[in-house]
Amino acid sequence: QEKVVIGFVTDMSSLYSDVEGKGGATAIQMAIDDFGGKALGQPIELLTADHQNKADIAASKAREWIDTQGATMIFGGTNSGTALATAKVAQEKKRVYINNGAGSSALTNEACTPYTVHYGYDTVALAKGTGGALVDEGYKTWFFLTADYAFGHALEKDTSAVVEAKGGKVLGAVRHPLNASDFSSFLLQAQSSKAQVLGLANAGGDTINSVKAAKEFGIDKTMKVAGLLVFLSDIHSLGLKNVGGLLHTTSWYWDKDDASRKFGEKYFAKMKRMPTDVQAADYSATMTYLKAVAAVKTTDADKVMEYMKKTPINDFYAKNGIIRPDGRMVHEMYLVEAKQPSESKKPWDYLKIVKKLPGDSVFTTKADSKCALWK
Amino acid sequence: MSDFILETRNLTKEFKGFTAVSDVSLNVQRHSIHALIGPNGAGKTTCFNLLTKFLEPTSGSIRFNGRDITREQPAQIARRGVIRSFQISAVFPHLTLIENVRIGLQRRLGTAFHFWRSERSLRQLDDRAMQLLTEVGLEDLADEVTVNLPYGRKRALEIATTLSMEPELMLLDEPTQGMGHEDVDRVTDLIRKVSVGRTILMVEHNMKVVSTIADRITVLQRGTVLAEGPYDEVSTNPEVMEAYMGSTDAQLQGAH
Amino acid sequence: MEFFGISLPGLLSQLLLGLVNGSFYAILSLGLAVIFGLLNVINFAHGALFMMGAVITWMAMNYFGINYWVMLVVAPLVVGVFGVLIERLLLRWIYKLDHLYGLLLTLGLTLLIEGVFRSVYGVSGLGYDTPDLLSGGTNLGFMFLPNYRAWVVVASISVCLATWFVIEKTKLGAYLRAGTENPRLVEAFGVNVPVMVTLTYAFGAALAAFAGVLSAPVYQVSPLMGQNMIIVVFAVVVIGGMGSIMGSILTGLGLGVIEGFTKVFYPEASSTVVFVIMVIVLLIRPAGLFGKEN
Amino acid sequence: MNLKNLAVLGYGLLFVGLLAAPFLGAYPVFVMKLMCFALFAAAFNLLLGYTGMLSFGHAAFLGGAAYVTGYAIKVWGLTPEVGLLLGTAGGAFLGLIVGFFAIRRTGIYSTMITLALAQMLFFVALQAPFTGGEDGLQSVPRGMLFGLIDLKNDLVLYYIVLAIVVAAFLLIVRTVHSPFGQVLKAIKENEPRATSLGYDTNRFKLLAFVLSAALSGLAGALKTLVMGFATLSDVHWTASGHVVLMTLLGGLGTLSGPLVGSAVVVLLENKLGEVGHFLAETTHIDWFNTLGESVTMVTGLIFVVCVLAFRRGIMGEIIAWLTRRRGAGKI
Amino acid sequence: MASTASQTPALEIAKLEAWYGESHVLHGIDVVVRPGEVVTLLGRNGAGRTSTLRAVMGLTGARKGSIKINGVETIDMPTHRIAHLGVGYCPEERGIFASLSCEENLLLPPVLKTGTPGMSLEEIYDMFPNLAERRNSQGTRLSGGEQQMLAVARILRTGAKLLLLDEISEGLAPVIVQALARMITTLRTKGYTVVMVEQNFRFAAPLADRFYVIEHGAVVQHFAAAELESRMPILNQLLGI
Ligand SMILES: Nc1ncnc2c1ncn2[C@@H]1O[C@H](COP(=O)(O)OP(=O)(O)OP(=O)(O)O)[C@@H](O)[C@H]1O
Ligand SMILES: Nc1ncnc2c1ncn2[C@@H]1O[C@H](COP(=O)(O)OP(=O)(O)OP(=O)(O)O)[C@@H](O)[C@H]1O
Ligand SMILES: [Mg+2]
Ligand SMILES: [Mg+2]
Repeated sequence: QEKVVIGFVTDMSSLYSDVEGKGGATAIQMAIDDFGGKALGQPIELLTADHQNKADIAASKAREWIDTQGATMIFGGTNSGTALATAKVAQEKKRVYINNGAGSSALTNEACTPYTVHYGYDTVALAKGTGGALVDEGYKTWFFLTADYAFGHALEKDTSAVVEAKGGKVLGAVRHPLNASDFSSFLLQAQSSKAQVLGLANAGGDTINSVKAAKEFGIDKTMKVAGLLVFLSDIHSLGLKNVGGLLHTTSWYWDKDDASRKFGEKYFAKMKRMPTDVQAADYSATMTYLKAVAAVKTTDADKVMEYMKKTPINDFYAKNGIIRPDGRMVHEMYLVEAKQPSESKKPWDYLKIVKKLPGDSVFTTKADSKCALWK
Repeated sequence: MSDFILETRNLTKEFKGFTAVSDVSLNVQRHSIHALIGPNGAGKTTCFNLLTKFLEPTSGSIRFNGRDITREQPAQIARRGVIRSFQISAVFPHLTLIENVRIGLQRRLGTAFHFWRSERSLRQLDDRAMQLLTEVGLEDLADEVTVNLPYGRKRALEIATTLSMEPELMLLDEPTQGMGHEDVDRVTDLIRKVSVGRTILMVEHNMKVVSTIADRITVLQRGTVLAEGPYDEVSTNPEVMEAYMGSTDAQLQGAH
Repeated sequence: MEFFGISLPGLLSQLLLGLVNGSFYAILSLGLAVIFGLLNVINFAHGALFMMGAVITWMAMNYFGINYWVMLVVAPLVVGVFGVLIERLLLRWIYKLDHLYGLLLTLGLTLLIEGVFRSVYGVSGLGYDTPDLLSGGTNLGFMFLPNYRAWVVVASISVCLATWFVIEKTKLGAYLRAGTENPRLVEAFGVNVPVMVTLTYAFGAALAAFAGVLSAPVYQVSPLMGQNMIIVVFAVVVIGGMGSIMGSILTGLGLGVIEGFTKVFYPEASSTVVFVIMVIVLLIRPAGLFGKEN
Repeated sequence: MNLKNLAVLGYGLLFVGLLAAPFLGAYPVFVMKLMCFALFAAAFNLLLGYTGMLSFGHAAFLGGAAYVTGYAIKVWGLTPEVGLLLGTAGGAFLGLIVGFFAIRRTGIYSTMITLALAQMLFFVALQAPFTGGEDGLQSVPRGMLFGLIDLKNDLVLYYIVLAIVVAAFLLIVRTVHSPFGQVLKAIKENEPRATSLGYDTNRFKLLAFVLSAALSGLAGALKTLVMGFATLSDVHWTASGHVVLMTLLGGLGTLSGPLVGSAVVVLLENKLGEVGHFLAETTHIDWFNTLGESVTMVTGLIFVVCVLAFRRGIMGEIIAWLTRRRGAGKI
Repeated sequence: MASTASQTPALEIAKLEAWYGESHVLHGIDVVVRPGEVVTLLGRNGAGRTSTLRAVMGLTGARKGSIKINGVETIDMPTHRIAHLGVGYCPEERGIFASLSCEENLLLPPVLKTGTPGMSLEEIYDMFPNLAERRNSQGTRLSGGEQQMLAVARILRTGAKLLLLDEISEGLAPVIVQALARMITTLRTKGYTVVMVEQNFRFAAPLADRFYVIEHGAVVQHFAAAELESRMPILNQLLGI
């Protein structure tokens, strides 16, 4: 008798733990419970582990779960390095691999596999979302503050491409080191460029620090500040006083509609925090997987993948979401703006949706894809 | 080759405006025991440090066996055969006595960098090491760990190790300092014994030792040479008596 | 007027900003130097103590509404008391050992402290607002300088100079320096060295916490904030040479400025420039700029 | 039985155990990873335990070599053996550079220099185009050894890794007991004296540094081959901290200590979560479930306890205990 | 002259045992020093004379027995409090501080609250002109002998009346040794109490009022200066003089 075992390995203690972490595990467990706790007549099991942002731990955990615990699906978490390494293991072992936390578009591009589903956001979507929407709104000249490593470069490149394609202009960029504590000097350089938009091609603490310093130096008065990768947890910890007006793209927001609010409140009851878009995606993806298993009545990865790829996803997270041949789940994204403190009416009332971005407009196109499975 | 094994010309060392050694021209005769004495702070240790290049001279030159060694590195000078001992005893405390001596002998094998070779290859040195230990009367303690040794024995071991380098010139800085009377006598004898076929330059405050074994004495004062000559001549030099030995004859013998 | 394509006002403003960062380096490397001096311990936990200063300030504001100015005094005191505990309970046992154990003990301590704070506060960083008195900024003509940043420079340089004065010019300082070399003998002269050691560590910890409080409104307050700082500060210390108190202050400030300029001329290298300087300094002066040989 | 025979017996059992491990249900990939770290720790100990130089930058050699090997195999398409060689050479080269600066100072300064230089390499690895930044260098194929043996099979690779690690370990043992090792000991004990005996102590220290770095590099290279990727965590300073912990916990300056220490630390890192779940189940204390997220805290605690109460490390204590018992037995 | 003070000895050591870690170095030392006396501890290398002085200062490991300074029991006191009873200690290894200048070294030991003022800086420089000349040099840049002078001079300033001097003539030129001998004579006339450890018998012999001979961590002989002649043979045997 086949048993569904989900292995979830993510960063539970370090840099990215607020984005997904334990909250992700909670969301997955909620999905399992809502599904009835059983699949194929057997209780569904959830294994979790902290990969401490080390690829070798993530990969060996996944490998071990598959070999010794019979994991049927691996849920990979934040941090692109670990995600790519784990995806490889899942491919080798022929197991379904779903990822929400990692941003790297490589997962469904040059490193795509038949078993990978990249469910939530990715860097291309963020870039196209924020970049495209802002140019449409008339913000034509850009200056980037870019984290000096592959991730930052990718964000900057993707966004620049969109900005230029839409007739905007990139006036320059300055590269800052990872975990730079002080951004003032970079910001002065940005300011003297006289661009309309300051694009923050960085993440986490770097984004927070740059937004904070932009406020301090009054740069937000002359430039529109756009974060390219911002999570609800970042906004929460910084406070609206520091981030009010920050534009960015997200794959989901708890206050976007009734169904989302319902999920948000249910999650809040458990965790005393509102879910991030990644945690919401964790719930939705688990549901999608379990429904597929129930439908094909087996955990066989090929069959499950086939079913998932042909069945549209409709829930509080995605409307008519489609998993493409390259593994990318295509769904609507949202350009949002952080509210000013005065606009916020209740706890966690942080964002207003500026624009809905149809999935086709934000994710990689077939023409750009380097994935061999989608040719 | 000149009769002098070591010659310095106008050797000078200045420390930030203070001249510790100034214009010292020293000639050390081959196969002699040469003592360097002088009041505290005269610059004796500094002189040693210059000769072995533990300090860089401000000016002047050092010739060893007729060759200018003023620009050479400490280890290089050691390899030429100029070996020093320290004012504080210098042994390898957690090695056994025989290993201590072998460290000195080992360099000659040319395998010091051979990390792939077994240490058994060092056994060929054991005979020579034992011989050296016997020379200083430590043969029975060969396999003891050095830390446990009394002070005087450590000095003896140090001399054995120094000998293992086959030094042409040994520089001894206060070899009897901090020793009991028996040890002093023992080390004095030892120095005399090993001086055969070698040259020894030593700093010593113990006039008894100096008077018994030194062939020639240089007296330093305030960094300059005050007098030079055999013991009897130097010790009766009024300037030396004034500056170093003190006035009464009793005390002359009596510093130790 | 332009230099290498950057206007003079631009340069001036970068110089000022560099000084701000340099101030943090200066206080932290000063604390390290003081602790290293008397305890002969490289205090890896310095970064964690720095972080504690900031987080405690944040906690006081959020749980008790205690404002910044009070915390500027209270946080260093609290962390200083914590330092007393560390010294009395842990460090005390390892003085006789090789210095490597001090480094490892404080490294372990760092992991522990950071772990605890992390499990409570997560890592995304906590916001702390600039105190009202110092919000806003001054237009200096060539730049807009937030008042708070100016305050950071003034406050940290004053603290550094006061420390320098005490250590180099007073009797207490002489005890400290002598105690550094031979604590037992200084004790035999009638000085209560164990208490002096404890207080020194506490003082170093308090300095780190002071820097932490200063940094709270500028940087994000996060359990990991010390980790990124500490290694750079180690490099600062190597460059300065820990030979003198003034040396560590000047080196800290100087490197802050150099790092600032690097951010303008070649930002890619701004995270490595301190290490590159370290290499160059070591080639020319193995003992560091202000260090004494041997 | 005397201590030496006991040690030989111990190593023998360990070797046989490793030979049989895959058939006893051990996880080959995991054991290979363990062996890589054991080699890393042993190489580190060669430097710290036998020259007294504490390097806090060994991650640079492990991680640097991992990238070199990964790049050589993946991008240049070289065979695994060439990749391993290049990785080791890369480690040695980095060791030469870091060592050159580190030996200019002694003690704690030298430690900080290694730390700073390694941190510099970390930033290079993060920013350089060829390392893949935080994605890491992924999908490194194992390839065919000498163009003949397919390493895709875990078991085949397992025995090759075992052979390499054992050979490297034997080299370390030999180095410690070589003429070179003797001079190292002398330098550790009294450096000015060694100089005055004509030894260029800096060159000896540098060679020790390079050897240690090369072997650490080999460990990193092997790890890339086994895991199929090289990522930033291997060059991060915490990896340097880990190897210090492994050595300290196992027993500084003992040959077997690093092996034991690395096993404990790697197990801890990978299995603490499971231990926590187990404890939670048996004791019904829910808190234990979160133990898995507290690896750093537990690591920190071990550091503190080790330094305060347990300085000889596991093997150090065992050896001391055996020696004492033997001594007591004689009386 | 000090007949009333002789009621309480300046230093009274009874059944003193001391350890360094596990090694037991003193096995029962009994020494009594009256105020104003100069007492010399003789013995071979490693006999335990230095350890006796260190034990008085609380610088060894564990201690057992009794050490009274001016009648105050100090066996359980921390080192810094012992010093405040009016004890000045000049260690065998000199203990000059490298980070302090010569003069800072000289001024380092705090003046004790014993009521009696110590020597002034001028008096000290008078006694040791070398130090006056090198007053601004870094402490450890002084020559071996200069450092020895500094180490002695340092404790004359504090007002300590009980001086523990370990091998102060070691490594000094004869002229300086003579100066030191004169200094000790002067100190005695000023009412200082001195306990000396000396290898250099000829230096110590004319200065001391009484002698103790220590062997293997215990006192084996003690006698007054007057008995010195008669004890020479046995001393020769014990010390190899
Ligand atoms: N720190 C120490 N640890 C262990 N043993 C010590 C220590 N210091 C001294 N000893 C031992 O204690 C014994 C007495 O030493 P002490 O220094 O008191 O002798 P001493 O009579 O002053 O001789 P010396 O002429 O060498 O100064 C010696 O056997 C010595 O080895
Ligand atoms: N590194 C230094 N910096 C400054 N002055 C120094 C240094 N080394 C030695 N001196 C000074 O040089 C002079 C000579 O010192 P040196 O140690 O050579 O004397 P010495 O003849 O060996 O005396 P002693 O017999 O007392 O050991 C002393 O006055 C000393 O203060
Ligand atoms: Mg000298
Ligand atoms: Mg003594």
